[in-house]
Amino acid sequence: MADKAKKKSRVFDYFCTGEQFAGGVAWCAGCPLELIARFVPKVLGKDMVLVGTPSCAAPVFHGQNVGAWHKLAYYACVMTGVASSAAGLSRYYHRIGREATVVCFTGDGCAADVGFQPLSGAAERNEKIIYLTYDNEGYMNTGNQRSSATPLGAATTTTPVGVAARGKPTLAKDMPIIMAMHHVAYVATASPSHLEDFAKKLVKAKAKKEEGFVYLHVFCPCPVGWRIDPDKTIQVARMAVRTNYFPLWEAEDGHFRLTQEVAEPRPLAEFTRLMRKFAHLNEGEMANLQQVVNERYALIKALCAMGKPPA
Amino acid sequence: MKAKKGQVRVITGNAAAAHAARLCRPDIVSAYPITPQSEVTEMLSQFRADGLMDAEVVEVEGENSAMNLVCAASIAGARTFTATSSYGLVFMYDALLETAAYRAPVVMVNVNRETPGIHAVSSGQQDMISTRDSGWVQIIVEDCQEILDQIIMAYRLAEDYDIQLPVMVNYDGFYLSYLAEAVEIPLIEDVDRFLEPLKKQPERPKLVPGRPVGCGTHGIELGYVEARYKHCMALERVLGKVDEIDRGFGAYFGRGYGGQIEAYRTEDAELAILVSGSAAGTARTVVDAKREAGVRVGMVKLRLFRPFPAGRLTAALRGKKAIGVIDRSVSFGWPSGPICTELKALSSGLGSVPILSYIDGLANMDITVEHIGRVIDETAAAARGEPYQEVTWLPLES
Amino acid sequence: MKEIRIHGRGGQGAVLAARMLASAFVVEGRFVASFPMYGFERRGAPVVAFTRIDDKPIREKTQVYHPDCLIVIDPGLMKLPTLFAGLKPEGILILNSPRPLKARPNDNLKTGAVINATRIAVEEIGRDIPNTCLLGAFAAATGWLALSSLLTSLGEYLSGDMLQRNLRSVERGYREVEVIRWS
Amino acid sequence: MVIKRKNIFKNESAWSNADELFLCLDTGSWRTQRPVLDRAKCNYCGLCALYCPPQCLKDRGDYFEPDLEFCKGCGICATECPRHAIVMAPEGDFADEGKKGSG
Repeated sequence: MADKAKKKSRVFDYFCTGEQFAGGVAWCAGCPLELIARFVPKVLGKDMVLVGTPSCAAPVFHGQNVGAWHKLAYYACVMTGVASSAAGLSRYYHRIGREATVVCFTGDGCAADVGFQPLSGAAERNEKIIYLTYDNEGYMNTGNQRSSATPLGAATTTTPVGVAARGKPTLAKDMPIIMAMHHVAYVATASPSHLEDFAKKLVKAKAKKEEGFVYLHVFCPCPVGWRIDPDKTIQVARMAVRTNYFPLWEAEDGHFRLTQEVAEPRPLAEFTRLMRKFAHLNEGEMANLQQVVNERYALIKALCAMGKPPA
Repeated sequence: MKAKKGQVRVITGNAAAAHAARLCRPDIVSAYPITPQSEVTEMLSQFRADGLMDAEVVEVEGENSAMNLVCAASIAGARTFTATSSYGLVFMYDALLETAAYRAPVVMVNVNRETPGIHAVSSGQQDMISTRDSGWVQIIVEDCQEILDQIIMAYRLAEDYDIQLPVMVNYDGFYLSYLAEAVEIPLIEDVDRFLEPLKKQPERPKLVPGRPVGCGTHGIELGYVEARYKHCMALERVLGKVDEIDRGFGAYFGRGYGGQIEAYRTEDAELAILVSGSAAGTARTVVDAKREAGVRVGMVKLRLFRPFPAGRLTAALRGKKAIGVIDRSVSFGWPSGPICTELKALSSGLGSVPILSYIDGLANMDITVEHIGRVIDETAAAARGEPYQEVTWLPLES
Repeated sequence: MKEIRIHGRGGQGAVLAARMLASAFVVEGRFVASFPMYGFERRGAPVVAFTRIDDKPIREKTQVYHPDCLIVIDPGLMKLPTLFAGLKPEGILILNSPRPLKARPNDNLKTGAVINATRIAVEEIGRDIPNTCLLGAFAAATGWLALSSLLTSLGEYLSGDMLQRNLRSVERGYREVEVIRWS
Repeated sequence: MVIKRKNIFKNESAWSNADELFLCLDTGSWRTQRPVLDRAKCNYCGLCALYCPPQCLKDRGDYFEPDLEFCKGCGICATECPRHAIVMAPEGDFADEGKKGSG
C-alpha cells in the first residue's frame, strides 16, 4: 500500500476543500464542464463566491426555487452583467474587509460575445475578481450555434455545411490574448486534460486576484455539439494541447510563459479527426486551419521570448 | 421640534442630486456619464477625490454595467447610488428588471430625456415611461430642493424592510438638471439621524461568502408566482410608506412634498389639471392667475408614478367636472398620453367626467404659461359641458 | 420678477455668469432661478442662459420669453436676428464690445451699457473670459444689485489668484461701463 | 385578497439555500454502460477519480471504486486509466443487480 500511495497523483494535494456540488446534477455525460465546475472550488476553497449566468452551467449553478445543487455562495445575473456584478460584489467585500474569492464562471458565448463589454471594462479597471471562461467554442446551451470563439470552418447549427456554405467562414476571437492585452494581473489558459497545470494556475489566480484582474480561459470540448464520444472529451482536450491548437500558457504581470511546452507538436488532423464538427474540411481547408494554429502559436512564442519586462 | 437647518447654496439640480447621494453615505457609487446627467457622475468622482465622500466610486464602461454593479453590491449588503438618463436607462433595461426582482434597494436618479430613435439631446419623460413595467418605484420631482430631499427619502423607502425595492428619482433634463437655484443642503449628521431607523430593522437577505445561498434562483411554477406576488404587494405597500416618509421628512427638515401626490388648490375646485415634474411649478403660477380671473381650477402634481397612486388621485380628483392631463411623453398604441391613460383607469372612482389629454414638452419644447393656460381654458369649457378634443398635441396646435 | 437672458458662446462663461449672478442676488436675500439651454457642449457654439430674480419663490420652470435685460457676452452675437426677441419695453442691454453703440439697436431698449470686457479680461485675467467683467457692468447699469454682493458671490465659484483677478475684472466693469439712456 | 398558502421562500425575493434543500438528481439511472474495476490492475494513481466529471470514484485507501449511484456511464475513467484497470460493460448485463455493485 505504501508504494501505491506514492503513485497517487499530486493533483489531490491541491484540494483544500471537499465536493461542493450534489452527486447528481444536470450536465451531459462526459462533459468536461462538470469536471471543471467541481474542480475549481476544491482548489480555490470555500470563500469562493460564484457568479454565473444563463449557459450550460446555469441549470446547475442556479437553484430551483429554494433548492440548490451546490453549497457555494452564488450570484446569478443577466448575461450582460457577469463581470460588472462580480465587480460590485468584490468592491463591497473588500470595503468591509471580508475575505472572498469572487469567480465569474461563464461560457465563451458570454465572455467573448454578449458579456464582452463588461468583461473588458472590469479588466481595464483591474477589478479584483477571477473571470473563468469555459470555452466550448459555441452556444451549446441553446443547441450548438456559433459564437465568436467558434473556430474557422467548424460546423454549427448557424454555420452549417451545405452546397453554399462550408462552416464558419471567420476565425475564432483569440480571447486569452485579448484579455492579456488588457494588462491585468494574471491571464492563463488551462485544460481539463492537464489538471496539475490547471490547479497551479488556480492557486496563482487566487493570489493574483488580490492585486487585480485574473482571467482564466479553460478548454471545454462539448461531446454533443462537437460530436465526440463521451469518453473521449479529455483525450480531445489533451490532443488540443499536443497539436498547439490550445497551447497552455500564462501571463503574470505581462510576463508570458508556456507552462506545457510541446516538444514535437502533432499535426492538427490528429485533433480534428476526434470529432465530427471538422469532418467536412478538405485538404485546403485543413491547411488553412493548421496555418491559423501555427500563427497563433508563433504569437505566443514571440510573447514568451520577450521575457520578463524590465523592472 | 425645530426644523433642521442646512447650508443654502445656489446649485444645479444635478449638483443637488450629487450632494444628496453624498449625504446618504453610499458604500458603492457607479454611474456612466450621459447628457444631461454627466454633472452628477463628475461631482461624485470629485467628492471622492476631495475626500468628501467615503465611497467606492467605480467608473464603469457603460450603464448596463453600472446597474449590474450596484445591484450586486446591494445584494452583498452595500448602500449604492447610480444615475443615468435616456439611452443609458434603456441600455440597462435587463439589469433594471433584475435589480427590481432581486429586491435590491438601489437608489438611482434618472434625468429625464427623450429616448433613442428620433435622436434628441433634449428633455422629455419618455425614458421613464419606457421602463414603467420594470418593477421599480418611480418618483418624479419638481425642483432642485425636491431632488435633494427626495433622494434622501428614497433611501428610507428603498431600504425599508417592508419594501426592499429599487427607487428611481426622475427629474427633467435641462429644465432641472441645469437649473441653478438656492438649495438648502442639510448637515450630514441630520441626514444620518433621519436614516437611522433603517439600522433598527431586521437584516435583509445578503450574499455572504461561505454561506450556501444563491441570489437569483430559477423560479419554478408557484415559486415564480410567489416571488412576483410579493413584489407586487411590496409596491402596494410603497403607497402608504411614501406618505409616511414624506411626513417624517417634513417634521424633521421642515420641508414636505405631499408624498404620492401634491394637491394644489383642488379642494374647492370645479376642474383640475394633472401635471408632473418641472411643469408643475409653472402650472402653480397659471392656476393662481386663473383663480384671480375667477376660474375655480386646481392642480394635482403626480409625484409617484409607480406604483400608481390610484387611491389618493381618486380622492383628490373626485367630484371635479373635468380634468386636463399634461404628459411629457407619448403612449405608443394609445392615443392619449401615458399618465392620462392611467388616470382614465380610475374612471369608476372619478365618474364619467371629461378627461382631456395634452401632449407637450417633448424634445425640450417648453410647457409654457400660455400652454397651461390653454389646457385650463379648454378643461373649463369641457366642465361646462362644451365639446372637447380628446387628445391635443400642444406644440403642433399652438 | 426680473428676467435676464444671457447670450454667449460655449467657453465664454455664459452659464457660469448666470449662476454667479443668481448667487449674488441670493446674497441680498432674493429668490433666483437660472438655467442654460444648449444641446451638446461645444466651444464656440451659441449658448443662451436665463436668470430670474424675485422677492418670492420662483415657480416657473419655463424659458424666458420676455426678458427685462439682455447680457451679450460676444459682440458678434448682435447679428443674431432673434437677439431682441420678446424684450420688454424699458429693456436693458449689457454688451461686451470694443465700440460704442452707434444707434439704438431696438425700440424697446431704454438703457444700453457697453463695456470692452474682452480687453479688461485679457488685462486682468490674462484670458478672454469676459463674463465677470460684464456682471460688474450689469450691476452698475441696472442698479438692481450692489457691487459688494457680486464680489461676495464670486467666492463661491473661484478661489486664490483667479478670484482676485476676477474681482478686479468685476470692479473695472462696474466703474468703466458706458451707459446710454434713451428716452 | 388573502393568500393562505405557505410561502416557498422565507425572503421577499427568490433565493436558493442548500441548507434548506440540497437538490440531487438520480443520474445513476442515465447510464447505459458501467465501469467495472479490476482491482489487481489498479495502482491507486487516482486519475480515474480526477477525470471523472461527476467525481463519483471513491477513495478506498488503496484503490478507487466507481460509485454507481451517480455515475452517468460516460466511460472517461476507463479511457483515461493508464493501466486499463477499468472496462465499460453494458448496463443490461447487470439488470438484476440494481444500481449498486461494481467490479
